[in-house]
Amino acid sequence: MPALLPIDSVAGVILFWLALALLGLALQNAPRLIAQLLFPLSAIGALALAATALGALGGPANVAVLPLGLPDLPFHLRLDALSSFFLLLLGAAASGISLFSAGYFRTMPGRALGLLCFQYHLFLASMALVFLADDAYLFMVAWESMALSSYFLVTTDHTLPQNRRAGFLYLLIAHVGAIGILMSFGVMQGGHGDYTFATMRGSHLSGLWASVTFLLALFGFGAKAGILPLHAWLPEAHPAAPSPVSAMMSGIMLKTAIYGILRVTFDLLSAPLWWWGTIALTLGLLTALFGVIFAAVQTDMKRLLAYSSIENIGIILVGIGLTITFHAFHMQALSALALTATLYHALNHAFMKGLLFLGAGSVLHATGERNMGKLGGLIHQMPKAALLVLVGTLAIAGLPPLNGFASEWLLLQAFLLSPTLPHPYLNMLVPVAAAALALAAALAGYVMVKFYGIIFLGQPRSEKLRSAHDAGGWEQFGLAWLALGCIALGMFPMLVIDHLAPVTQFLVGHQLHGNTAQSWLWLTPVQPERASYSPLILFSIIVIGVLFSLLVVKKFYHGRLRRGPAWDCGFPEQSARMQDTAEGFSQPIRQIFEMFFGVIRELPSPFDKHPRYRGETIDRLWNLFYVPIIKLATTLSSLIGKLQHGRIHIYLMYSFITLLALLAFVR
Amino acid sequence: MNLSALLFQLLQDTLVVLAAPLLLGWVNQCRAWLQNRSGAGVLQPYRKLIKLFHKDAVLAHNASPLFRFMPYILFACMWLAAALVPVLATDLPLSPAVDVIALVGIFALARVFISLAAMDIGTAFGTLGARREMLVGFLAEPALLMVFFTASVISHSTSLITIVETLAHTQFVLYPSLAFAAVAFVMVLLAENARIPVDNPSTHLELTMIHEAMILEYSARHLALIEWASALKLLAYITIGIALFLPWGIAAADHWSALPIALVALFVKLTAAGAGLALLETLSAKMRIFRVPEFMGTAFLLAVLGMLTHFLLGS
Amino acid sequence: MEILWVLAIPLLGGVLLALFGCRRFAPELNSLMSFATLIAATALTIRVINDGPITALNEQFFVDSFNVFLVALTAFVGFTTSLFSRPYMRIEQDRGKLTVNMLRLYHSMYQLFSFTMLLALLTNNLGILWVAMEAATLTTVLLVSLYRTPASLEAAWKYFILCGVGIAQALFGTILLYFAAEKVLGAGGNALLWTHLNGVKGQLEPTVLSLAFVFLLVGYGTKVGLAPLHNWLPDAHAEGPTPISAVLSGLLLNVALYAVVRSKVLVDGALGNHFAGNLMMGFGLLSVVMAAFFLSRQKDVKRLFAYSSIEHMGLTTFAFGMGGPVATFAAMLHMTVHSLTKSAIFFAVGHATQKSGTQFIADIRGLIQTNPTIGWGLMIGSLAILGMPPFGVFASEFMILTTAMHSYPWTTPFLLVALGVAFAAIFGKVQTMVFGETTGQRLPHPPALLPVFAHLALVLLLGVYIPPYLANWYRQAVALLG
Amino acid sequence: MTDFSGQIINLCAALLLLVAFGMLSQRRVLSLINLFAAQGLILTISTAVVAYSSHQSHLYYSAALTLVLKVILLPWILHRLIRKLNVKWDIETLFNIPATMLIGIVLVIFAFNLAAPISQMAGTITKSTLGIAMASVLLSFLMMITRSKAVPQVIGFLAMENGLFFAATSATYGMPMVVELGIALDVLVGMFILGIFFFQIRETFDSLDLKHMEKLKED
Repeated sequence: MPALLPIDSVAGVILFWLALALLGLALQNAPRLIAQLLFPLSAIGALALAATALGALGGPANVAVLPLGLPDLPFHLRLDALSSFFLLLLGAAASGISLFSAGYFRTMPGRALGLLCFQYHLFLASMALVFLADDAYLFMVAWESMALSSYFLVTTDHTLPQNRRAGFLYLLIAHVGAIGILMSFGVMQGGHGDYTFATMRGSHLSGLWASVTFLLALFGFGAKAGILPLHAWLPEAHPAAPSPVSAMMSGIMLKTAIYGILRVTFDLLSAPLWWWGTIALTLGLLTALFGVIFAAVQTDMKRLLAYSSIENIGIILVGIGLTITFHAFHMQALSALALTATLYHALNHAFMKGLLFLGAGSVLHATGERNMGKLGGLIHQMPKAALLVLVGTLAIAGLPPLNGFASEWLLLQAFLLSPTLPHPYLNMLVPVAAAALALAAALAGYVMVKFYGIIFLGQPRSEKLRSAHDAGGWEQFGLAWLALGCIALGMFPMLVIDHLAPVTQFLVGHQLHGNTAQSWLWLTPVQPERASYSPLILFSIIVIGVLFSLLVVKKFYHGRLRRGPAWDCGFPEQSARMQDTAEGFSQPIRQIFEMFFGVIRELPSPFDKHPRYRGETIDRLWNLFYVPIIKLATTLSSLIGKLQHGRIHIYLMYSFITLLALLAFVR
Repeated sequence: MNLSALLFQLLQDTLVVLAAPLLLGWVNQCRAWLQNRSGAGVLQPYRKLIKLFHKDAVLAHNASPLFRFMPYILFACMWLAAALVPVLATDLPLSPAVDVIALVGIFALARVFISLAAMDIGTAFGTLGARREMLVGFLAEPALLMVFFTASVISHSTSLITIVETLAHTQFVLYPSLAFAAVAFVMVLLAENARIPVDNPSTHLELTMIHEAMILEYSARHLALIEWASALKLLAYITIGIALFLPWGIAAADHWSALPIALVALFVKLTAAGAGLALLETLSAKMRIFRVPEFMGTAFLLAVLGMLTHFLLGS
Repeated sequence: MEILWVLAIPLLGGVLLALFGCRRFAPELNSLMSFATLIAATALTIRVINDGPITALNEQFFVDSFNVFLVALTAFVGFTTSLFSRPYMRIEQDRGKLTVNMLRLYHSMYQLFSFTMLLALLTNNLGILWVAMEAATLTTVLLVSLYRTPASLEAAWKYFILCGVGIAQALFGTILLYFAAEKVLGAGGNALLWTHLNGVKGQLEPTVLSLAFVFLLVGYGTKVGLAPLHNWLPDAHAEGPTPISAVLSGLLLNVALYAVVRSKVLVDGALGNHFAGNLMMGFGLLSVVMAAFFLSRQKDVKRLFAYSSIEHMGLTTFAFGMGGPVATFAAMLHMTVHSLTKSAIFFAVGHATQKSGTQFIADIRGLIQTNPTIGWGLMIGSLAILGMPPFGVFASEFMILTTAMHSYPWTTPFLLVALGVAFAAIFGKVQTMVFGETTGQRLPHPPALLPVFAHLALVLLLGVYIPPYLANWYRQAVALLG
Repeated sequence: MTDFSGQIINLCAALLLLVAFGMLSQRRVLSLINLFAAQGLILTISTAVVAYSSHQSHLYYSAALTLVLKVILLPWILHRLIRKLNVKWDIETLFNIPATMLIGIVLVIFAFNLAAPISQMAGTITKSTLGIAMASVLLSFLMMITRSKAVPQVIGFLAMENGLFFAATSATYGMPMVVELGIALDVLVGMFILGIFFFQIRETFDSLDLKHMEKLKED
């Protein structure tokens, strides 16, 4: 019997998930069983997947062919470094999310839960298949199945019109994007129905066609990733979905788009042009800034996180843009650096955003409230969840020594090394881009302080919060897994980079090595003199500093402590309503970036008996991009609709004119 | 990493933590002199710390563990920042752990924590302070980063040690880009250390206060640690400025003999910088809070401009 | 021999049902006859697949792998539709919409309609093909007006006149074809036999054939529902009984397209260029785009899916027009899956409209709540027809789009826009019907959902696994079409 | 002999065209039916002549069929219909008649032009008639477009059928017999169904005016 290849285990996990999906449908009458047995099993599957993928990262590429699919095109599977990495991301993040789900969904009614379990595992399996596919057909099948299953997850609660609208918008944009991807495959295919990636790798397209392919792929995958201006679905769909699903969509599904861009650009097209990089870089920066600015003004906690996802996707795209640019100029070491940062950030984001969405889910579960303006002070009711979410908050704010910082650090390093580019204008663009990136990262801090501070700190803004309960056992387990991931990824960047080396080797033919191998303690991407960073040492110093000061204070201080009412400059009648609301906290951002928003304000006059203030920020891009498209489509369809006039004479005339025109044409 | 280097690192750690309030005292004293007051003396900050350490701590009823824990983190962060800047010599074994980007990260970490703690009690002033602090921060942080980057592209490194060694120990070159960076840095310094014209550390007026609003609820030992951390932060910033723009005199890695000179140079530079800061504060007026974003935006743009200048002039 | 059975059974069924159509068991008899047809068609299929093309009755009938696949499809969908029509028509009768005599007419015509379609597919004589196509119009036109409402009369009238006039053009095309063939094959019956024509297609006069093709395309194209000749189609689909909409959409359009494709083979052989293909691509593309924009305006659910049929027939025509092994394969696959999916959708829509008592989209709500199977049937069917994997429509669209991108990239922006708009239109409307709070009433008879899910399961299967024998079968047909 | 029959057929063709124009300009429905019958008669004659000159015996059957169906049966049915339906109104046209005629002339020129290269290669004695056949098909089409009532529209439809038939006989000595029979059956059944329709429409709308049937449209 031949040895079990990693690809077989991965396929095994996929089959296992599919089996769980069907079991979910079958066990509709036993919701407890679904929640507490199937979901933990699914987490185990995910863990096995992650372990397999980790093992397969450095190994040779495995291929397999399934006797399914189109007649001349059986399903081709391939497990190479790139797919292993993303499968690792999937498995690692999904195990936490599935654990959380075991607790989160336990109160759901049976029929809905069975269906949800079915779609959930279909979603997982199709995402894994996306990473594994080695031909265009299987890729598209998996890709669209992923969209479809997540659509049903988004519309789990379909009785709410806004959820239906969100789901519709999501699936529509996903579908249009998928057609774009399909077309890019159409350019690359070898003709005669040969759609395998192997053939595409061999097809040497001319510059024009390669660019068309890249742009189509960027469009198609961008629609899934939420790159400007195709982001419109994201802030709608994420809040609509149940929280574990939002976590999975944001943490994992968006990365499938990143995977797709990388696969097409570096693997299938193989020789990118430099200006692709500029496009990706510019789009990425715009997306990042847009995402974070909008995140800052949100009042719904899940919308806030969704916009933050847009920001992070933007950052990742910036990394891809840099990688392309370096690669096009044959600066392999630098492109490997940029690519490492990109992949690293993708991995980090899966953990951080997964954690935050799950945390938001716990809050939602405990309070039934998504509006931050009605939350507050939950750190007292939900201390454990609050602690774990704090880790995610600090990580996504890009603070050392957690993981978000590590990848942003690498990306900034890549920027700083760019001045060696042999192109003067590009040279100038890069510092500006670095500045914009830094701005986005700093704003992310603002956003996260708002997120955490408004929800968990301060006084509870409504009475019902006092009876909120902490996250349950399964939920804590899931949260803790992701939080640990954030910490570990932040503390041991060098190990991460070592594991990313095969991927960069595979994609850009170079890897960050040598220097990183010298010590697991120091992160030195190029040379120690150029840059170095050691989160572990940093963390230890902070810990020592804290312990030392604690010790000193304890030693010399008498330790007397009194509890009293808050002082607040002596103002006596404080209430929870005097705290900043979510809107209030983002007021400066609204003011500074006013030009980006459409703001609708209702200000009370001084004489109002019951003054009401209402402010709503609107995405101008919606009016700029989508409304004209909708208008155009409506106009066109009303114009075309006039053709269907109802009068048979007119119809006969159409036939007549068609006939005459064709006859004249033949003539 | 040899033993002497480690010892030196320890020495610097101790030195900064002890000397930080002194610098603060000096700045305040200078300010008093400039305003025709006699002043409380340079040791006043120490007295204040001792006084605070003697007091009973009062905590609000709904203070969470985060609130109590924050001062220690803040203190540790600032201490770390100040300890890793090459002040006297570039041979700091722990300094490579934190390059300039990480340094910015540490400042951000401290800022996030102090803002979170400010929101913890849930008072109007606390959240107000946190909001304003983050507002200043999100503009100051990238500006600071850009200042660092300007220096980094000159020295091809983000490591503070390498930057200092490049600037101080190679052939003397004038870098116009650094001029922009220096102006931006001073603006960031003012904002980040709660100085006039951005903030006024000695007032509790709700229209103006930022930093003070955040720490209103703290008392006794917690407040002491926060004050001390502020002093450390000021020291860290000024020494960073020195390292970037006036690095001459800092001893190179293996030149222990140059240490005395370095010590003297540092003393002179700190004295001058403190006096300069006091002068700057005296000459300018506190600006409205709404003007702060413009001020910070200017700093940010200046820093970016500095970096662009570097490329325009072909380094 | 099997050919005769395939034709005789529905003919007999037509006669029998004309006699017994008013009895209680008429629907069952209808299903039975359809089932017998299916069995005969299966036998024929097996024989053709094993033994290759056969001719019969003095070469008047001819079966190769291309038409036998349509014969099998027609017999199958005919059978499942008869299953669906059983409860559907009973409910209609119970609600007093139909009298017994109408039912007799319905059942008899149903069988005769099957007969005419099978005749059109099986005949070797292009003249008989025309006769059968015209007869197919005649058998269904009274069914469209079955309810005798003003709207249904109007629809039937338009159907009749437009298709009649259209098909008259096809007759002119056939005459021209005969005119050209006569020179080569001599006067007499053989000059219209497709097998003979195919043998000498290289010698046919190109000018006449190009002219003939224009007439044939306009003529049969009217029945295919190609824009701008499509105007009868939405009316006829919306106003007739739903089983008829299902077979019109699922079968008749295919048969008409079959006639166009048969003509194309001859014209291609005579002209030796891509003239016919270009025309078909043009019409196909126009249909896809126009149908997409029409879709977004629909308020009536059956009209909605009628336009979707136009879109898909346009896509199929476009694919046949592109030619080449992949596109032709895709076109045939698309014909198959479109038939199956669209008829399944009409089954679900039929019951959904009965449930809500209206065809207005705005008044149909929350099907999933009251009758999950109908709701899911409609939802899944719509997703399948919109080209969502893993359904078979996706497989064919995949091949069509990629081939278009590869060979005719200028067409793809149109396709992208059209598919996007169509998706928004159909899905947006289906979602509101399936999801949400409900408005519904009980049905007096249990709905027939087996056909819906049988079709959808087949379509699903074709999306992930096309059995090798089926693929070979298609490939043979592709080889025939060149 | 051949020459003479050729001339007869050409004459028939010309007459056919004339009748087609006559129908296009005719306002009264009864005259329309008569013109239709005349058209059928011309067809019968020309078919018989073709049969005679080309010795194609099956064309005699064709001619007989035409005579029975198009000269006797269909006009009779139509007459009965309009009597039963009591519709003797004048026909309203959508365009005015001179304009229609003008378009008709353009169509004739177009059809001749189109048929010219094909006629060259026709081996039959009747080569130049294809253009006329095509012209009369197009003219009937035009008539269907311009008439606003149901009955004239149907007559236009039948006239189109006539044009096609003429094309078949004149250009190719007729289609194979099976096909001819099938076509005849279709026409007959079609007429029958139309008859049913007229009654249904009248019953429902109280009129055979097509303007009542413009409800199904996009709005």
